[in-house]
Amino acid sequence: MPSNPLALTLCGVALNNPVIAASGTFGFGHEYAQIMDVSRLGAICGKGLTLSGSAGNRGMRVYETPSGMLNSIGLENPGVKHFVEHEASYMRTLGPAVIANLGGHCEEDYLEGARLLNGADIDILELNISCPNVKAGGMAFGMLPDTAADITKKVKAISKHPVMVKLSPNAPDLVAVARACEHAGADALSLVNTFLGMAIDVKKKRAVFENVYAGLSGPAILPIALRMVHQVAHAVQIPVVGMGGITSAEDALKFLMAGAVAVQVGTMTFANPNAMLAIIDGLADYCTSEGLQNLQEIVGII
Amino acid sequence: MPSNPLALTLCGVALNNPVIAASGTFGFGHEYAQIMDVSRLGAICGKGLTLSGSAGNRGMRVYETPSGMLNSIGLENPGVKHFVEHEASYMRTLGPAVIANLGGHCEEDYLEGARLLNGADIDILELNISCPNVKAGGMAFGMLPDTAADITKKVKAISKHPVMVKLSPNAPDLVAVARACEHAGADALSLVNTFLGMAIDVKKKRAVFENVYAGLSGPAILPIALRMVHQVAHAVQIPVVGMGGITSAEDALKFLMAGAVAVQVGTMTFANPNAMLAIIDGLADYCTSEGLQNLQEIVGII
Amino acid sequence: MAEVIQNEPIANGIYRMVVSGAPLGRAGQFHMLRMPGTLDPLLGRPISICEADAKTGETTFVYQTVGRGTAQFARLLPGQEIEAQGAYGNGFPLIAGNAVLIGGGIGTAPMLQLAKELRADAPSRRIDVYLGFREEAYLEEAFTRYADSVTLNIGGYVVSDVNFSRKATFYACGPSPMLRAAVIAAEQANASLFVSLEKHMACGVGACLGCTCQTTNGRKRVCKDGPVFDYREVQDAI
Amino acid sequence: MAEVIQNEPIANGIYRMVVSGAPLGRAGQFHMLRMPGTLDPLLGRPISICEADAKTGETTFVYQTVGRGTAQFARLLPGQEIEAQGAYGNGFPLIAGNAVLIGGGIGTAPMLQLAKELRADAPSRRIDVYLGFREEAYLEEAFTRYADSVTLNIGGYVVSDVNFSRKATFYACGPSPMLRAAVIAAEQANASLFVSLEKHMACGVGACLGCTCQTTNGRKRVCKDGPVFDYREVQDAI
Ligand SMILES: Cc1cc2nc3c(=O)[nH]c(=O)nc-3n(C[C@H](O)[C@H](O)[C@H](O)COP(=O)(O)OP(=O)(O)OC[C@H]3O[C@@H](n4cnc5c(N)ncnc54)[C@H](O)[C@@H]3O)c2cc1C
Ligand SMILES: Cc1cc2nc3c(=O)[nH]c(=O)nc-3n(C[C@H](O)[C@H](O)[C@H](O)COP(=O)(O)OP(=O)(O)OC[C@H]3O[C@@H](n4cnc5c(N)ncnc54)[C@H](O)[C@@H]3O)c2cc1C
Ligand SMILES: Cc1cc2nc3c(=O)[nH]c(=O)nc-3n(C[C@H](O)[C@H](O)[C@H](O)COP(=O)(O)O)c2cc1C
Ligand SMILES: Cc1cc2nc3c(=O)[nH]c(=O)nc-3n(C[C@H](O)[C@H](O)[C@H](O)COP(=O)(O)O)c2cc1C
Ligand code: FES
Ligand code: FES
Repeated sequence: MPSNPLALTLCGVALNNPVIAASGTFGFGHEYAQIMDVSRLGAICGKGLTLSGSAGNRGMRVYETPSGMLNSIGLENPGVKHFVEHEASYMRTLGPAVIANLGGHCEEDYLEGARLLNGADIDILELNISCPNVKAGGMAFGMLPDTAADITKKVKAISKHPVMVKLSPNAPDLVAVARACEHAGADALSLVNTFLGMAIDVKKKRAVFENVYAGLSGPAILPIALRMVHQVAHAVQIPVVGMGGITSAEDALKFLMAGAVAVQVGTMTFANPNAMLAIIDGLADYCTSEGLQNLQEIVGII
Repeated sequence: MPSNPLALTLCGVALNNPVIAASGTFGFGHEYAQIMDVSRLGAICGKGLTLSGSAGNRGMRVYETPSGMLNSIGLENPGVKHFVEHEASYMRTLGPAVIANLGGHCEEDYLEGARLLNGADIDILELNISCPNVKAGGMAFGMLPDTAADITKKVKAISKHPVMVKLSPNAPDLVAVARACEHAGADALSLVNTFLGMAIDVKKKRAVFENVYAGLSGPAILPIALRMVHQVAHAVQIPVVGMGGITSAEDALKFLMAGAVAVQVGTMTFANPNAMLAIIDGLADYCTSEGLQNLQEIVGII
Repeated sequence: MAEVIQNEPIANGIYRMVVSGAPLGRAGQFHMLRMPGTLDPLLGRPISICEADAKTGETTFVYQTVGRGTAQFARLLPGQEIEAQGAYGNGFPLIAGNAVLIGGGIGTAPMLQLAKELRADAPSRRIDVYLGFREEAYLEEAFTRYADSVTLNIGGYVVSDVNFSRKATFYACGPSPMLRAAVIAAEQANASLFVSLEKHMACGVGACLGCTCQTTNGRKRVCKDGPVFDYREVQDAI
Repeated sequence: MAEVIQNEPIANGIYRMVVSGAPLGRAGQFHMLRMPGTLDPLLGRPISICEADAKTGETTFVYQTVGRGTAQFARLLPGQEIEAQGAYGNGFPLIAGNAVLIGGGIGTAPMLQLAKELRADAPSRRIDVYLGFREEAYLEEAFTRYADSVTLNIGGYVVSDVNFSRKATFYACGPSPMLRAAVIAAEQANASLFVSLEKHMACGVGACLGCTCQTTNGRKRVCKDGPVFDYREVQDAI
């Protein structure tokens, strides 16, 4: 039997393919499991968790922009404990590797969250230091190399799971943050989280979002995200998971060629729930037509 | 006779309306003058000039992305001298205020360029320290507050024209750069220039652009550009001219409400040469329907 | 991918589109409709099922052109394709006994399929329909097929036409002010009322948490846990 | 805004679209075509005038579906709108005397209007047309209306069919390898040859400098100074 050309190992975890449902766009898998074959995904990244859960932000939360969307969900989530007790084991039943996405408002939140997650059957902890939609903490940890490295080191010291740090495209010096996280012991990096953007309701003469700014995602950001993944992948030795606006196998290939070992897909799933499955099929076709033993051969060729 | 509700003064220059053709998207006015009524524009900003001119970048130069485009023109231009001798006086005949956009590869280029422009009948000098497509200089001057302030101060000392500094959205700390330019004597600020992005030709397995990275513009970037204009307009006292993906009067109103006194329109003109005229009409209608004496009343209300 | 069978204006700015190939749903559910081949508009537009015909496999939508997405739908001609993801949402419960249906403006659309299902469910029950429009009525004819009475109100307050003390289950869909009026009336009369809510949506399936609201039973997602709620649960969210 | 009158496949992946309401242009000029109501695709697609009929005011385009933009064009039905900005570019010069027209693949399209104009310009001149296709010919019938001869080459090298030593003006449009072959042949025979070039374009009017190329007379813009050039001027740019 020929081996699976899409297979890869990420942080010591075997994935059937490099297509991962992005955090915050796939719940904990329940909803899409009802309408598509989620077992075919490489991995599923759960909604961003905070220690004690949150009702998220008030007011408008999603707003479409040209080929993109702004969101200000504000990490609405049931809390780490609920996740550990109810969601992690459900996610395990789905088949794909299980990634927990951990946010926080302060250092203690992160550390206690990581501690609790040690009790969950997950494969990777994605450390979200890049959420632009929470007032305290969130993105603040991911803006500077020092704070990013500090929280990475502390979470690494606590977590028994591999830690993938999710970076913010809003960091003044993204490459420096990436390098700092690598030195602090991160097992992998994922990027990009959403770009800080703004929407104005001209009729009402006010900002659309209560927080004024919100996070931009979707195809609109792909060219910038791709450049950032290229920069970061060329600056670090640890694996990089790329994302930002991916809609098709061709888009996924761009991120792989730029240096990402795997990709995450978020917003496009909203537009077309089957987009990730089409991407997986397209990547398999690509391996066949290019005669690749394994798709990883093209990682970082540009 | 009722006064023109769209009129404004920018750097002491009277504009009939706040809609300005963005640099690099309107040549020196010749081409669009043949297909539309350019006299109705508020101002025209000429193609970015360098001291001795340039043939621009090799290879692919424009590439479409979702609701946007990447360009790597690389400041192809006939040089400041040619501009002073041939283009400035032509632009003057068109009617709108005349803005010269000055780029450079090193400090001497900028200063000599500014000196030569003193001999041209222009209204405003837009100091372009944000072009991402030239290897030496260009954006480098606009990345840090110190270098931006330094070149601003020196150009201000030489130029007899008001100086509007064009900022880069790629600056690590855009607000700090804006403040530094203000303190260095800039008469106004314009933003944003293009975002550093990347495109990959999956079939050819190589970057689309010879420079690998290129500049992203168009509707895709509007939410990020709007946020940046909002941030900068709230941080400085001098006038801010906003741009980035504007396609309609509604988009223009967003930038005005966010704090810009005027807007520039670039990429949308390519898609629809009459877009700026439709924007001007829409802004006039808005003043009528909102009963505004002058559109400037809504500047910065958010 | 669904195919447009028919797509025509039925009132000023109101279109009726019949498609085939969309998964069939039921009253109160909706589809996310999207133009194929473009990333702008990017997200699907939630549009209620106005009629779903199991025999022909056709689904009818009635929509108002308010923005870019719906304007694009209006340009479609028969034979062209449209993406229809669904059917999503919980749908209206069919409660035994008489029914009063209240539709305001475009909120009239989902009421038609509801009338149809209620009639099929119990041919003998009484179905009274109250429709309110600002200027111009539409769809009112179609209701006469299933309803015992159809009362029109143009330019006024449709809720004030309704007697909430009657023994019946009340169903309402329409703009927020109308729903709020219905809620107040239902509360005073201690009536049973189901409302269909609207929120801006991204995914439509309950995954993005873009459309959550506070209910008496914790936070719920309008797209997945709704859009139909017992009004007592979502009173603060209307 | 132009209206689609007709839009049908004439070969595998090749469509012929007739529109009314596009500003009339002439042979070798092009329009920037764009789907209305969306920002993706954002930019117009340069498509040559295949026929322009001053009497009916109709313009015909023949296009190949290669990517997202042209795929969207292929979905248009008669009665729908398309944005057609133009006519842009310089067009082919009508040089007195005999003419030889060489079209490769979709490069055949602009040659039809050229044949028509050359014929109208001098009913007595000789017009010989050479068309090359990889697999399937199209439009060849239409040329017989204007040309004295139409030579087809399927799967081979159309340029090798042409005798460049003849006394005539040569016009060529097609893929780069074909144009390069034509240039070499014309040079050897010292023939007069005009070529239509292709470059990715953003504005189409000469403002963005996205399509410039190095010529013997300095840098030129393919969209504005071309797309038609004397081959001697642009030999290095093909
Ligand atoms: C469950 C549900 C059922 C609906 N059923 C119908 C129906 O049967 N007929 C009908 O005409 N309309 C219906 N609507 C409203 C309809 O979804 C919006 O009018 C439509 O999305 C507007 O899209 P647009 O692109 O034209 O407007 P734009 O303003 O350009 O849309 C921009 C964004 O805002 C969202 N949006 C704008 N208005 C609304 C709104 N009122 N509700 C939700 N999202 C909105 C759009 O989905 C889009 O993401 C329903 C809404 C919901 C939530
Ligand atoms: C002056 C001129 C005249 C042309 N005339 C015709 C014609 O009559 N019939 C026809 O079928 N084609 C013609 N072309 C080629 C046509 O413009 C492209 O095939 C078309 O733009 C592809 O668009 P797409 O969205 O389908 O492809 P995509 O690859 O999705 O397009 C992406 C971007 O690349 C550009 N692009 C892609 N291929 C080309 C190309 N070959 N030339 C220029 N830009 C390209 C597009 O305009 C768009 O901006 C002409 C090109 C030029 C420059
Ligand atoms: C509605 C929404 C919610 C999101 N929530 C989270 C989250 O909880 N944690 C996180 O790390 N990223 C979150 N993201 C960011 C995505 O995981 C992803 O980084 C981003 O959307 C870019 O990818 P895309 O363009 O494919 O959507 C969210 C994005 C969206 C659109
Ligand atoms: C093809 C192209 C060329 C440009 N050339 C210049 C330039 O010479 N100088 C400059 O300051 N900005 C240049 N820009 C940037 C624009 O002036 C503008 O800042 C940017 O495109 C964002 O606006 P938009 O989204 O409306 O296009 C160029 C942009 C494009 C698309
Ligand atoms: S729209 Fe995504 S959860 Fe309701
Ligand atoms: S396409 Fe803009 S100059 Fe030719």
